[in-house]
Parts: sequence; structure tokens; C-alpha cells
Amino acid sequence: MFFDLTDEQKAIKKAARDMLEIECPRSYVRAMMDDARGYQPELWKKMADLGWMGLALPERYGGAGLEFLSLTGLIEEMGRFLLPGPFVSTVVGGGLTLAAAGSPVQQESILPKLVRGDLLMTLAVGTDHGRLDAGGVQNSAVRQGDGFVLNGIVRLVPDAQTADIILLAARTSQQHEEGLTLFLVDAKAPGLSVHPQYTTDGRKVANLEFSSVRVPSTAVVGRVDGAWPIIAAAQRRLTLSLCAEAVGGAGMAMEISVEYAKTRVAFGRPIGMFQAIKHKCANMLVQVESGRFLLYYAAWLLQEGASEAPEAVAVAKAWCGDSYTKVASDGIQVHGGIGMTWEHDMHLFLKRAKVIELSSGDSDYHAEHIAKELERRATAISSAR
Amino acid sequence: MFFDLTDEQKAIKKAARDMLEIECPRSYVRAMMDDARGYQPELWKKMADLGWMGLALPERYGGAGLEFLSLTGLIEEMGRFLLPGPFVSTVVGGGLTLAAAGSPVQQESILPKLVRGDLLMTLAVGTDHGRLDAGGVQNSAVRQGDGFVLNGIVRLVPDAQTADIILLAARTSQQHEEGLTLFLVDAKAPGLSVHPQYTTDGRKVANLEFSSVRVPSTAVVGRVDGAWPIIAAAQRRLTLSLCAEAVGGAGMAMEISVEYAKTRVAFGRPIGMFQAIKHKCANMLVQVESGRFLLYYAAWLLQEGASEAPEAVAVAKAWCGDSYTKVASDGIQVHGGIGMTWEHDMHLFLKRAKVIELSSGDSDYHAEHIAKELERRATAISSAR
Amino acid sequence: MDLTYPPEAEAFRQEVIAWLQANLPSGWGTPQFKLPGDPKQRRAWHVDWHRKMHAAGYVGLTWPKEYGGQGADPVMSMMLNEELTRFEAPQGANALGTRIVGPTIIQFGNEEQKRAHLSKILSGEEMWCLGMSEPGAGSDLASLQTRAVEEGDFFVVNGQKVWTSSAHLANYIYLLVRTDPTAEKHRGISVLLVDMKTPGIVVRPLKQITGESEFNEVFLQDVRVPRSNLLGEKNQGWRVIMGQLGYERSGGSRGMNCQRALEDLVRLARNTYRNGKPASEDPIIRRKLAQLAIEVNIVRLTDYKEMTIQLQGGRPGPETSFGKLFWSELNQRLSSVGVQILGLEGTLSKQSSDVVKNGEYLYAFLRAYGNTIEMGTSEIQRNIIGERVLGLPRG
Amino acid sequence: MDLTYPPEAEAFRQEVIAWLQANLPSGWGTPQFKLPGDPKQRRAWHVDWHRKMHAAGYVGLTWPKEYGGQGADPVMSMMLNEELTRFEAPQGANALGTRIVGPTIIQFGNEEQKRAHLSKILSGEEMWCLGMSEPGAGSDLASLQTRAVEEGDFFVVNGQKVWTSSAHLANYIYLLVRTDPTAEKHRGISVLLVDMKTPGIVVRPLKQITGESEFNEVFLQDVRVPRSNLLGEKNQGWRVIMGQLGYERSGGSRGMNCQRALEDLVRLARNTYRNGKPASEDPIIRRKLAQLAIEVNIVRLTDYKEMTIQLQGGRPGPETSFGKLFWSELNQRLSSVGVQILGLEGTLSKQSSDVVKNGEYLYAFLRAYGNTIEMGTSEIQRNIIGERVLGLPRG
Repeated sequence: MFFDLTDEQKAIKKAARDMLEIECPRSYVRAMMDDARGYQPELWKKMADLGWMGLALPERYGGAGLEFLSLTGLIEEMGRFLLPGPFVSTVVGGGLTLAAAGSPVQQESILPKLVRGDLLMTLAVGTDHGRLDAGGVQNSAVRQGDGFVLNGIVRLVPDAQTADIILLAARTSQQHEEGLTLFLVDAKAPGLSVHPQYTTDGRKVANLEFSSVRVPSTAVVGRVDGAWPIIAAAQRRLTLSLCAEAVGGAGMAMEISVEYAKTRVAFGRPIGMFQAIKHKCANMLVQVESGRFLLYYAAWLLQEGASEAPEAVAVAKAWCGDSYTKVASDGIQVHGGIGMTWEHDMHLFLKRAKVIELSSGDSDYHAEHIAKELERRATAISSAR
Repeated sequence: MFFDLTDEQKAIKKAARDMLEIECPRSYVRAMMDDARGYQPELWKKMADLGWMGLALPERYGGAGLEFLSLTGLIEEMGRFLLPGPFVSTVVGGGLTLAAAGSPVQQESILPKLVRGDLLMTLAVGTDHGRLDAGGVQNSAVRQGDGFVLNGIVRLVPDAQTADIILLAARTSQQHEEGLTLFLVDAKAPGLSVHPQYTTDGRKVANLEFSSVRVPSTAVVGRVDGAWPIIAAAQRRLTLSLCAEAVGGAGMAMEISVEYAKTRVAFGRPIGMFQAIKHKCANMLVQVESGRFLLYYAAWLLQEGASEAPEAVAVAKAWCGDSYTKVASDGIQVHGGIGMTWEHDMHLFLKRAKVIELSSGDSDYHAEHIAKELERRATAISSAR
Repeated sequence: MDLTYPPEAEAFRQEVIAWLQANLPSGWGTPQFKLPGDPKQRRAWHVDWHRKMHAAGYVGLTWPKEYGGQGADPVMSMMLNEELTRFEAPQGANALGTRIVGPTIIQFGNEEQKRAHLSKILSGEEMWCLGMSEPGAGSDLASLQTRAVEEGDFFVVNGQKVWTSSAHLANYIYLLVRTDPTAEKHRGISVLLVDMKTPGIVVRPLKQITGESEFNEVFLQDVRVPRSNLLGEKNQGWRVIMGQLGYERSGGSRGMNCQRALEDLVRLARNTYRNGKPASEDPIIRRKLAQLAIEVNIVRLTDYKEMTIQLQGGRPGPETSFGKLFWSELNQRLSSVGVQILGLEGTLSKQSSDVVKNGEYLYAFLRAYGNTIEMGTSEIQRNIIGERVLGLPRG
Repeated sequence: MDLTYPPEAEAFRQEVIAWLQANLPSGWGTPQFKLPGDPKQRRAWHVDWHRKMHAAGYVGLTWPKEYGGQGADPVMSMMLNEELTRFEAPQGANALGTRIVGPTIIQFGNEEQKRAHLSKILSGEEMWCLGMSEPGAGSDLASLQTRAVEEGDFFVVNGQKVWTSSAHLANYIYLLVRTDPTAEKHRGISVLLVDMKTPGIVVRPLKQITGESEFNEVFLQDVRVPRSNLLGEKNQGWRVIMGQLGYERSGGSRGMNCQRALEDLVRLARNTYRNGKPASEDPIIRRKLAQLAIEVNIVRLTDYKEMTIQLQGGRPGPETSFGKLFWSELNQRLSSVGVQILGLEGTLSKQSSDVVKNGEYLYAFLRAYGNTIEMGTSEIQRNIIGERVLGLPRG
């Protein structure tokens, strides 16, 4: 019974915090919002040199082979500093998915470069008709000769602008979950066009349009029609990465607000002396700490491969997404007028929070999954009696 | 454009408040909780003598013929003082329904007595399977000879213990809404048994069990199979009466709490000086005033027979029910430990609030009706364009 | 209780409707119609619209005739507001002047000031802004530090204002200044009516989290203001402010605005898919829309209540805090639902090809954060309700 | 991170399970089983159960062997608590003694006091209550007025306590008294361990809104307490209280309790009709249950966090306010959903023939109002978090 990070995990977090404190000031965050690529290669290289890309990837590809919880802690720190760039897309969406489901040849050709910081990836899964289940994937892959021809549009894919390799979910048959296949697609493949979109947080997303893009059979990850379990697992890791960012970001938004409440004077005293503000800050702490508990718990279950992991991920996302928005919103209110200005940083947290809240399913979406799980367990218990 | 009570309506309220301040102290409320009948005939008589029973009943039966809004204001004051007894059941459930849908003979035989305070009534509508629509009525009336035979159980009927006449909804055919008929049933009819139940607020409710109870054809109110519109209209008036009680009760719970916050000292000052308490009190005011606006608005629409009335009633109930519970709950928190004691009166408001909140459909129930109305209007607007 | 309008008001309503149909540009209210994107051109359009409204007699409807108004019954003004809101027509380019400064001058100004300013406010010749908050005086407005020292027939003003909306567009500023630094903080304040062309005034726009710049900082260095521009009595400015804040916080057409926004959300929900179905079929979205409907009703009825008080000759008091508080918090919930319905798409900014309705939902969501801050934060409103309405002791 | 238990703890768990199955009365946990309705008989049943638990060595598992404990690893205690909660077994008749007074004596008592009280607390020979709040000192505990004046080897105590839970059942009271009325209010307080049989103590039950009387008023008139019964140093009682409040506010098995309650609500929803369908098919009820599940997880993890600190030898600090605050507010939401699912039926009290589960849902709903008041109100907890965790200035 030990509900905490290990000393090693804490040390990783601490080192990341020290590094990002210097390398990722909010002036950098702001600059990258207007940057087409959204990150600086020099910083990316530094991160790679520190072993961040490979932290949770196998040692045989140059990684450190650590557990997911260590990576979670690292991403939490990235969230704290609002670090822009395709880290989660590349490492979690691409790297971990390939490490879990790719063939040795695929892994060998991609992961060492990814670990060195020389290759960017993203996972592209369609969400047609607002569906986050397998039914959302309507773009097609049709077998032709030795390979497949890809067609269709995948919308709002994170970091698609900069990815070198796209891990694409495509529909290979009409079976719901049993009709999806994953492909490794070169971002420069003829017929693939990338249409940037602009979310309010300045992160990079794009629509991918496939017009008869041809890929060989060797591009299939896992087996044909067998992608759904791989995608679902990858989405759980991605969802939890969002939670990690949320917890880190909310923590920082809280600290900035508490600091302001200690120093800003109104009616002759620091505003943090007024219960309206003091209690708002206390509520922020409750939000942040609760989120951190749920995050670590779910990450641990994921790395242990526990059967409760999917529910724990839903629980974490349902809380952390809303919670980040709440904390950043309260942060603006604590700051008053200054919090409404572009110059102040609080809106950077708010905007990132809102995007995270609405990515990978909002709290209502995950709540329905939790409700199903509650019912399933109730049935199991009553039939066991 | 005049959004307020008229001077006459205010005068009625004021007179009621003055009277109840004397006649309905909370010691009376407490005593009636343990009283099998739940009211004192002397007070009932006084109320009748003041013209309260007949306030909104036709002058030809001894009433004052005033509008529903006047009655609403009176009931609001009753709610303020937690007045126990079958006023709403008798006057709104029975009297107004009969005045709207009864035959002249029926009205003549009942309303004058009711106005004089000599006769009590209640409306009994089944809610089988938790249904508040026509489907909830499953107790039957079967034609036999010149009359009908009633069977079945109607649960949790307010003030059924003391009613002389029960206005009963019974199923006369299997059509959903078109299969209900209303009957005037003598509470002493052979085969009718009354099983008291005890709600936490000490008001009187009972289950009515009909075992081959025979009523003549003249007992039918309106036409056979034609009761649903009458019932629906009666339920709207009853629902709004609950809202009126809620607004009055919440207002009093707020006043008691504000008064306590002014006088109770902690940490060397009145607790109302602390924002945690002050802002809670401010929120109470927002709850109460908002509810009062919605109440008066809906009552006015009802009395005008406006087509928006049903939605306004749903809106009022959805707000006022929850709101009373919230205000009374906050009232307990403002009082701290003393608010948790039986001796203190705050729980009387809380318990009444909870019963009102869950009577005639809770806020989620009414919200779905409001959502349907929003959609209907959106369709109407888009098809008009 | 009577929420109908007298026949003459209904007749006036028809007149307004006819006027709006004739004068609003064609395509108005459809997604096709767009105001000029360039801020200057857009401003010019609004000023032009204000002139048209003024020419029609629709600006300052209830103001006394001698000062350029129509001396009309307040009910006509409500009628007009309702229709302007229903048509989503612009509220005029000089709202701070017509809604706040003008009524305050009518209440507190001397005859000379009334003659000097009122008709020009209506015509739009004088565009006003309000110099209230300062970097160290937001919620605690009474601690303002901008000094005005009397020198002969002039006040010499030094200091800084912030959150001054429309200062970059205004040619007059309603300025709170400290005229007695030795007095208790509420007792040394005065109000000056100041020409923005007076030397020593510098305006710097403040960019907001929405990306727009509707507010400004205003720097005041040795600004010489004639003594005759003092509104009300010297050092008695707090009384004037309290009156003016009532105008600022009272609603007008908040209910109708929210109603329009809600109807739009219902349409949005019908046209947006979530989990494979229209969002309008999602019971949780339905529950949220219903809750909004309930609360929009409350805002609308609060408007009616304020109107009723106004029709009976009352002036806005501390109870306007209730309306401001409720509306501002509702508006935040209301505007967040649009973004939620759209999901990730709701976070797209204007320049995205996939953006819905030009990013209006995102803009509304972000802008609404200001609602619980400007014109007195929610915390201040709750203090006012607690202390001035409920009589709880001051902290 | 490792939420598994070591093999020896799992072995112990099996032992506990076997013991509970053997010792709980038959029918336990089914709707058929009912504890005696008469309060005295029920109490006797609980005391008997406490003795059984004690005989099995399950009371004071982690306390030092020399004082009657088992000197076991704290993880065993968690194990035991988990199983007791899972079986919904009673937590022992002397919870205030074993959970709060005992640990506080272990931390602050002298050898003589430890020898005198600890083993008797475990055996149930000494049943304890806590004499903390007073009519004028609730949230502001430090302003307590019960005076203790030294006379020779005695303290003579006069005053009144309130909200003293179990005082009517206890034979010892842990009493906060003022020993220096001239000192700053936090610095003149001491803690006395007092035999309830001492002349001058009168207990009057307080009936609660649930209809039960779990609390009391305790009147103290010239109560003579031997000086040797002072816990910790004279006038240093606040330190003792702060330590003790940590024990009081820390969780233990809150998560498991909430988990059980939630599972019960899910079953209730499946068995209750709303609008013609099981409530478990109502999307709004589903959304509420899911939200509760999320928050129950948080309470459970807070328990784990507190356990981890405890296993590493830490003592509860101001951060226990987080757990107490979160749990108490969740428990109110949790217990209100049962009543909501049942609708009007949920408001029926025990004596009704139609009542569901003997009125447990209504009782839980009403009782939960106390959660945000007792052991420090939510307002106090937020102050503590704001000031002692976040470092905001005191008001």
C-alpha cells in the first residue's frame, strides 16, 4: 500500500520542472502560438537528449523502459508550463502505440529515430458525426494489389502539421469495431493534404484529406480489421496524457492565483484575506489535488494492465477536464480585470483547459461510460448473490 | 407593463401574514405534525370566516371571485408560516377543479359548504410506476348498472385522511389520456379504506384503497373518458400552489438565517460579517426573489389562460422546488450545530422543502418538459422562416 | 400584474418594426450579412447607424424635450429596446453616453451642464467613456488615487485610469477624481466631465483575452479641467457614483438578449452531432438547455421588475445588484454551452476554415468572463446584497 | 505507487473475513436482519460486539503491546477496516476512544496516563466522549469559556459543553477547559481526562433533526478533577487539540463507506420506477450516479493517501481538512440522490407501511447535514486549507 510517486518518479518530475522553468517561459508559449510549427527544434533536441521521448519506450530502441506513471509525471510538468509542441502526439499517440502493437520491423525503423528526437508522429482517428467510438472512423482503406488505397477526411488531428509519420485508423470493412485497420502513412505521401485549423490555445491541429493515397501492406500495424483494441488502448493513454497536462496546468493556475491573492491589496488588505477569495483558492486546491489522485491512480492501473483501468481513465478525464477549466476560470475571477487581459497569462491556462476539457470526450461523455460500468458491476454482484 | 402584485393582492397577503403570525406559531406547526388530523378546526373556521377558502371561488357560491394570483399570494404566506392542514387540497385540488369542470348541481352541492369551511376535499390521481402522466392512473372504474364500480389503490394522496369528498381519477378505458374519468367519491363510501403514510414534514398523506366502491353516474365530473384536460389543469394549479408555499417558506428560512447571522458571534464578530456567511445569505436572496418572479409570472399566465402557462408552471416548479431545499440547507449550514437540532425550527423548513421538491415532479422531470417546449418552438420558428 | 403594453405602445412597436425593416441593411440577421471586418470601418458603420436612429427620434426617447429628447413615456423606450434586441440591431454607438452619463447628468447636473451635453450625447456629437477603475482601485473603487487639485478656475488632474471601455473612440470622459486626499476615502471624491482633447490625456488600448481591444488605459498628466465641469458637488462624488452605478447595473434588455442566445443554442443543438445523434437528442444537453431556459426566464422577469419600478418613477437602487449578479453568472453558463455542444470544434478560432458561425460561440464564452468582473465583481454584488439589501454588518 | 497489500496482510484479511463470517449474527447484511429497536438493547448489542472484537484482538491492532494493543503494522489495521466496512460490521462501541482519545493519549500522555487508560479504552471498560464545543464556541473553538481553576491538587471545572456525542453512554470525557483566562485565547487552554461519575456533571440529550439523540449537552458545576488528569502541559492544550483534530478529521474508511452507499444507490435505481421506467435508465440519474462514482473514487484515494502517510510514520496535519471537506460535501450529495430516486416515497418516515428500507435513505439524507458542521464546518476547513496549506493571510 503506497499511494504516491516513487522517489525516482519524483526526481524525474523535479528535473523536468527545473528544465522547463528555464526553457519554457510563457514568452516561449506565446511565441509558439503564432508559430506555424508550434515548437522550436532546439528545445525538442534538448528534450530528446534528456531522454524524455524514450522515457517509457523500450531500452532496445534507446529508451529508458520506465513505466507509464513516470511519463505521466513528466507530462504533468509539461502541462504546468504549458509546453507547446507534439510531445504527446509523437510519444504517446505514436511511440507507445507502435511499441505496443507494431511489428519488430516497424518498431525498428521508427522508434530509435523518435527517441533521438528525429521523427514526429501523430495518431489520426476519425470522429464523424461527433462519434468517439469506432463508428467515428468513416475514412476508408480499400485493398488494391499488394497494398491499400486510402480515401476520406480525418478532422482535427493534433500536431498533424508537423508529423512525419501518421498512424491512421481507416475503415477496411463495415463491421463496427471489427472493421478498422491502422496504417503507418508517410506525411509526404502523394494525395495526402494537410489543412491547418486553429484552436484557441494555439496548439496545432489539422484536417487530413486522403485522396487515393497508396500504402503498401507492410504499412498495416497489427492485423487488418484488428485495429480497434489497439486504438482504444492508445486513446486511453492519450486521454490520460491530457489529464496529466490538466493537473499540471491547473496546479500552476492555482499557484499564480494564490500568489496574486497574497499580494494584491483591496479595501486595505490582501484580497486573500477575504473569504470569498480565500475559499475560492481552497476550492482550487481541492480540484487540483483530487485530479492528481485520480490521474496517478488511473496511470498506475493502466501500467499494471488492470481491468479497472478503462473506468479509471474515464473517471480521471471526467474530473480533470472540467476541473482545469474551473480552476482557470476561478483564477480569472481572483485576478479581476487584469485576468481578462491578453497580457496576463491566466487566459493561456483557460484556453488550454477548455481544449483539453473538450478533447477525447467531455465529462458527460465519460460519465455515461462510468454509468454503464456501475450497472455492469451491479448486475455482476446481484447475479453472484 | 406592471410586474408586481396589485395593492389589493398585497393587502390580502399582509392581512394573511398578520393573522398567521398570531394563529400559526411554529409551536402550532409542531403540534399538528403529531396530530392525526393535522389541523385545528377552530383555525380552519377562522380562515373560512376571513374568506380564504372562497377567495378564488365564484361569488354565487359565497366566494370572492378573485383571480388565481391573489390566492397564490395567500398560499405564499401560508408557506411562510408552514401552515399545516388541507387548504391547498381542499381549495385548489377540490374547489377550483370543481368550479372549472363540475356541473352546476355538483358545484351547488359542494362549493358553498367548502367556502364556509364545512367540507374538505382532495384530488386523488394515481402515479403507478412513478408516472405523473395519464399512464400513472391504473385504478379502475367499471360501468355497472346506473353507476360505476371503483377498484384499485391510489398512493400518497395528500390530506386523504381528512377529506370528506375525494375527487378521484380512475381509468375507464385503456386509451392513454382519453381513458380517464373523474369521480366525486364520498370518503365514507363502503369499500374505501384509507391507509395513512407519514412524510417527514408531518403533513398528512394516505394511500386510498378502493374495493368495489360503487358510485352513481351523477358522481362523474365532466364527461366519461374526458378527465385528462381537467386533471392536467388542476395539477398545474396544484403545482403552482406548491411553488407558492416554497417561495414563502424559503423567504422565511432566509430571514431567520439572516437574523441569526446578524446576532451570532464567532471570532469576535457577528458571523454575518464573514463573506462565507454573507455571500451565502446573498445567494439565498437570489434564490428566493427569482422563485417569486417565476411564481407570479406563471400564476398570472394561468389566470389569463395563456398558452405559455404550462411551460411557465414547469419552469416555476423546477426552480422553486430545488430552491427551497437549497435555501433551507444553507440555512442549516449558517446556523451550524444548532440548526441540526430538533428544537430549532430550520429543519421544519428543510423537510417541507424536500417534500415539495419531490412532489408533482422534481426539477429533472419538469426540465424535460421545458426541453420539449424549447424544441417545439425552435421547430415552429424554423418552419416559419 | 399585467405584462401587456398599452395600445399606444403597441402602435409604437409597429412603427419601430416598420422602421427597422426599412432601415436595417438587407440581409441583416442572416449568416450571409457581415459588418465590415476593419475596426475603423465597423465603427463608422455604427456611428452612421446611431445617426439614423437619432434622426428617427429613437435615441433618448424618454429624455426631456428641452434637451433633445422626445419626452416619451418609459414604456416606449422598453418597446424600442425589445424590438432592437429582437432584430439584433445595434444598440447605438454611444451607449455609455445615452445609458449612463446622460441619465446621471439629468439627475445630478446643473442647467448649464444639461444644456451643454445632453443633446450632443443624443446626436452622437459627444461620444462618452467612463474613467472609473484604476490599477489600485477596482473592486475597491473608493480608494482611487487620481488627484484633482484646484488651481484658480481649474482642476489639475494627475493619475491613471484602467478598463476604460471605448476611451479610444470617445471625445468625452466622465472622470472620477480625488479632490480631498485627507478625507475618509468615500468623502473626498468628485466627478469631472472632461473633454478628451484636453492636453495631457493619453489613451493606450488593452488587448483582452478575446483578442479584441474594447478597453483602455487612460493616463492623465497635468490635465486642466474648468471648474464648471464639476458634476454635482465637490467631494460629494460618491453619491453621484452610487446613482450612476445603478444605471450601469440595471438591465434593460438582458432578458431578451439571453432569450435570443438560448434560442440560437437550441438551433445549434439540432444541427450539431454528438455521439452519432443531434445534440438536441442528448438528454444531458436537453437538461442543460432547460436549466438555461429557467434562468433566462428569471433574467427576463428581472427586466420586467426593473421596468415596473422605472415606470412608477423609481430609480435603480442596491437591488439592481441582484439582476447584475444573476445575469452575469447565467451568461457565463449560457455561453459555455455553445462551445460544449460543438465540442473541440467549438474551440476553433475565426481563421479556421471549419469554424462555426465565425467563432461567435468561442468569443461569447471568453467575453462572458468579464461579466462577473466589470461593473463590480460578483463578490462586490454579493457584499452589496448582503449589506445593503439584507442589512448584514460590513466586514 | 502500489495499491496492493503485502502477503501477510492478505493472509490477515482472510483471517478477518473468516472471523466475521463466524461471528456476525446470521442474516447479517440482509434486509431481514434487524438490530434491536430499543436504544438500550441496541447499545448492549454494540457493547457485546465490541467485546467480541476485543477478545479477537481486533481493537487497537496497532497500539503498543504494553498498553493492550497488538503492536501490529498499520497496514493490518487498514485491512481490518476495509473488511469491517465491506461487511458493514459495526465499528465498535467506543470509536471516539479508540480512534481519537487513545491516539491522542499515546501522542501526548504521560506513562501513568497511558497505563491508566489505554487498555481500558480497548476493552471498552472506558467509553469516551469528547467535551469540545460550547454554546458560544463552535467553529471558534478557541473561544471556549469552560473554566478550570486550580485548587491544591485539583482543577475545579465550571461551564457547559454542547454537541457532545455519546456523552449519555460514556464514562469518561475528554474535556477542553480554559486554565488561563488572561492569556491570548489559544494559549490558555488545557485538556483534562475526566471520569463522568465525578459529582457536578449533568448530561442532557439533544434531539437531532433525524429524530435521534446522538449528541448531548454536558453541564459542569464545581467538578473536581485531579491534577494528574491533565493531558499534556497546562495552557498548552491547543497543541493537543490540533493533533487530536487531525485524528478526528482523517478518514480511515470513508471511501469504502461511500463506495458501499453508491453501490446501494445503483441497486435502488434498478429497482425503482420513474416515469414508467427503472430509474437506472433515466439519463439524468445515470449522470448523477456517474458523478458520485467519480467523487467516491476521490474519497477512496484520499484514504489511500492518508494511509500511505500513516504507514510512513507521519501524523495527520492540516491537509486532512481536504479529506474532511470533500467527503462531507460529497456525502450530502450522495445521500440526497437516494431520496431523489425514490421521489415522494423517499420522504416517508419509518412508521409508514410503504417506507423503503426502513427509512434509511431519509435518515442518511438528514444526518448528512451534520457532516459539514461537525468536526469543523466546511467554512473552517476552507479557512484551514487557505491559510495553513496555501499560506494565505489570516482574516
